[in-house]
Amino acid sequence: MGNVAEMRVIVGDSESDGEVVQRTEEMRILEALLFAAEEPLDEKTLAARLPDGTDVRGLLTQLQQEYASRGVNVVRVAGKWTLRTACDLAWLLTRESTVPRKLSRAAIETLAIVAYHQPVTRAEIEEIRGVTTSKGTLDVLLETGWVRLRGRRKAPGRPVTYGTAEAFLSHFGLEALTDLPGLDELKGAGLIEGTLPAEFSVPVPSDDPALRDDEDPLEPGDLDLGLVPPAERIEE
Amino acid sequence: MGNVAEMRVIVGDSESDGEVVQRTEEMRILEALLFAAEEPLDEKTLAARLPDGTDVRGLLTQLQQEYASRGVNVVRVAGKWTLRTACDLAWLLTRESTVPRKLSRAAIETLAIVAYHQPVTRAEIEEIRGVTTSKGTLDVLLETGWVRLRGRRKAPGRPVTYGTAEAFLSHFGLEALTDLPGLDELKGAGLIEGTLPAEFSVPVPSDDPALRDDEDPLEPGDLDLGLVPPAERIEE
Amino acid sequence: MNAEELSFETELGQAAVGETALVVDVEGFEGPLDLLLTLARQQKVDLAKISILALADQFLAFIEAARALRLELAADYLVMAAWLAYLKSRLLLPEQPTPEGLSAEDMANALAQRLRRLEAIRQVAEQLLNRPQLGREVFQRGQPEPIAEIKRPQWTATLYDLLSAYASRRQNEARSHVSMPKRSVWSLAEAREAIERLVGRSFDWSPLDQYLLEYLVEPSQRPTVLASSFAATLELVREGRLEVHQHKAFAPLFVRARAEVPPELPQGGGSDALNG
Repeated sequence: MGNVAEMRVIVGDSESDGEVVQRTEEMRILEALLFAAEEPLDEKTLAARLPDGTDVRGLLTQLQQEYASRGVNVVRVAGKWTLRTACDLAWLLTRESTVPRKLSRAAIETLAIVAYHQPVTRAEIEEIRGVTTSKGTLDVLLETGWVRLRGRRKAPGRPVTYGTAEAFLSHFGLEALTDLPGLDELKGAGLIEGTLPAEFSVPVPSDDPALRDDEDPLEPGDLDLGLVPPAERIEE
Repeated sequence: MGNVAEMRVIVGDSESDGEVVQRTEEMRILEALLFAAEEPLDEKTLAARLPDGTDVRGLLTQLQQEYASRGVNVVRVAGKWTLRTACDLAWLLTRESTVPRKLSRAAIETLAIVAYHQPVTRAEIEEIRGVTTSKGTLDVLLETGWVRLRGRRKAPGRPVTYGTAEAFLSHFGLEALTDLPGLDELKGAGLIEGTLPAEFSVPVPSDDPALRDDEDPLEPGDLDLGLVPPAERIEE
Repeated sequence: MNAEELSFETELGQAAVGETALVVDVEGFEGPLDLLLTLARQQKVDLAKISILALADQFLAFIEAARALRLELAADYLVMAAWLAYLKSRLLLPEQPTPEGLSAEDMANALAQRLRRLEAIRQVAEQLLNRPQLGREVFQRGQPEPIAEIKRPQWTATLYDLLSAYASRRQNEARSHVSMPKRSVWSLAEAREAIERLVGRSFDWSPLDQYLLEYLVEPSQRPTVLASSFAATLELVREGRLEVHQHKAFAPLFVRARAEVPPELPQGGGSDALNG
């Protein structure tokens, strides 16, 4: 009895060798029914199309095994049977398209502060902006690929430090971060006007990937947190 | 005998280890794409989802052989690939609800004339049938999606030319127009050529979407008359 | 030709839905060519060997019969009848060259060819319809899995956006920071708690400044610490828990915890401290 069962399994496998297989007509019928059906089918419906006394469940299990390694699987949903694309191939069924979107004002400000003041922590960004920065804003910037997590500041709370990535330079057409205009140039361009406190300065930015003395490397979990793009959470 | 059985079991095991026997991930991908698709897919579309340099045609042929004995077959229609239930299982799957509307004898004849003589004008159809063709007959065929307006013949009155659409090949399971039944016999008997002026030596029938020398493109208003739904305007 | 033959193929003339039926023939023929083809089949010979003359006779007889029955015939039939009558006369007469150069034989052959072509197209139409048709004999996937479109935002910003955002933010920040930094003040409560803790049970005279030094973290805090601790000290003295004295104005202030019996004061009056 055990031999018979084994034989059957073998028969199924031998098909993958390209050999002609002795599959029962019932299997073909099940296959065709499941394929053409507009909704999952229950065993009773399937049995109605098969000779009386057919072990529908047994055949379905066999079919399931046969398809297990294929691009399409026989699956059971809510007690009914259907064919579905293998889970690991779900990516085939998606098509990505890009939609141009403008960054929010908050995101642009934050990006600029990261660019000029890197490595910079969220608290430092908030101090410059004078408002709290939502997690969404930083997530969007991480998603753009322009901002990256650098490390952690050696300070109470060990806050994450942010910096710009290479994609930042290429997007904004900068050869190096030092091409960002300094205070005089900003004034010259009319972007900064009027009197400013004497101590006001614009830092000379650097995106040197080497960690600073006050930075620790990131921990394994940090990147996961940073790289998971939030689904469409955009700060307006 | 025992040895043979053992050998086979081993083959079976290796497959379950993910070491797929003679079946590559590419095969799974092809399988999944064909199963999931609503419409026949061309080799270019399939190749786009596979690693560069994959022998798509070779894999498809392999898949076709694999499925040849199954309840579902890999078939080629209109130069594209799709899965269809096996012809011999028609008895099992025929459902009253899906029986297509029966075409009139006039419509069937007209369809055949369009298929075998395309591009063809209404006057030419009438010449072959020896009777005036009602507008209703052509409308019914346009509605099925099997017949389409191609263009206008460069001739007095600039009559509209008709041809078959891809859906025609797909519906009748034809790989190409050259697979039309009895086409060679018809040609051999000289019953196809000769409907056109001798100076047009392009073979008939042809559903090449490119207009022929004796065809002009349709004008904007033509398509409305032909029941072709106006192209949906998609936002974004 | 009789009425039975007239009803030939009646059932084939049914028009499909949405199709306006042409009044081609009350008996269901698809036009004169169809009728000719039907008559030709009755000759039971290969269409290649058909006698056009005999066919013309049959057709004309049919038309006569229909007329006798007062059946309304479509113009197509009458045109064909006229043409066949002409062809028949040509075929029966000795052949003479015609201005068009088309002999009666050519005309007859052309008609035979048309008949063959119609018959051929009918045969292939039948073959076509006998093929397995989608949705009739063969089926496609009943539950196709549609391709989902994932719209990925492609973020855009210009360098100008970036710089102007930065400049205006920094400018705003600089202006808002002109306001005085918030002064840190040592409250009376804090001072009192500190003095109580520091002086504690020390019954030796100690200079207040000495205790306070512990708190003088940075020079800017000195005035507030001094002011608050002095006020707190006086309050503790008033409560009889501390004693305080000073040799002279602006001299260091000495503080000690007050015992049950007030010990002797050091040299010099101490009460002027209260006026300081």
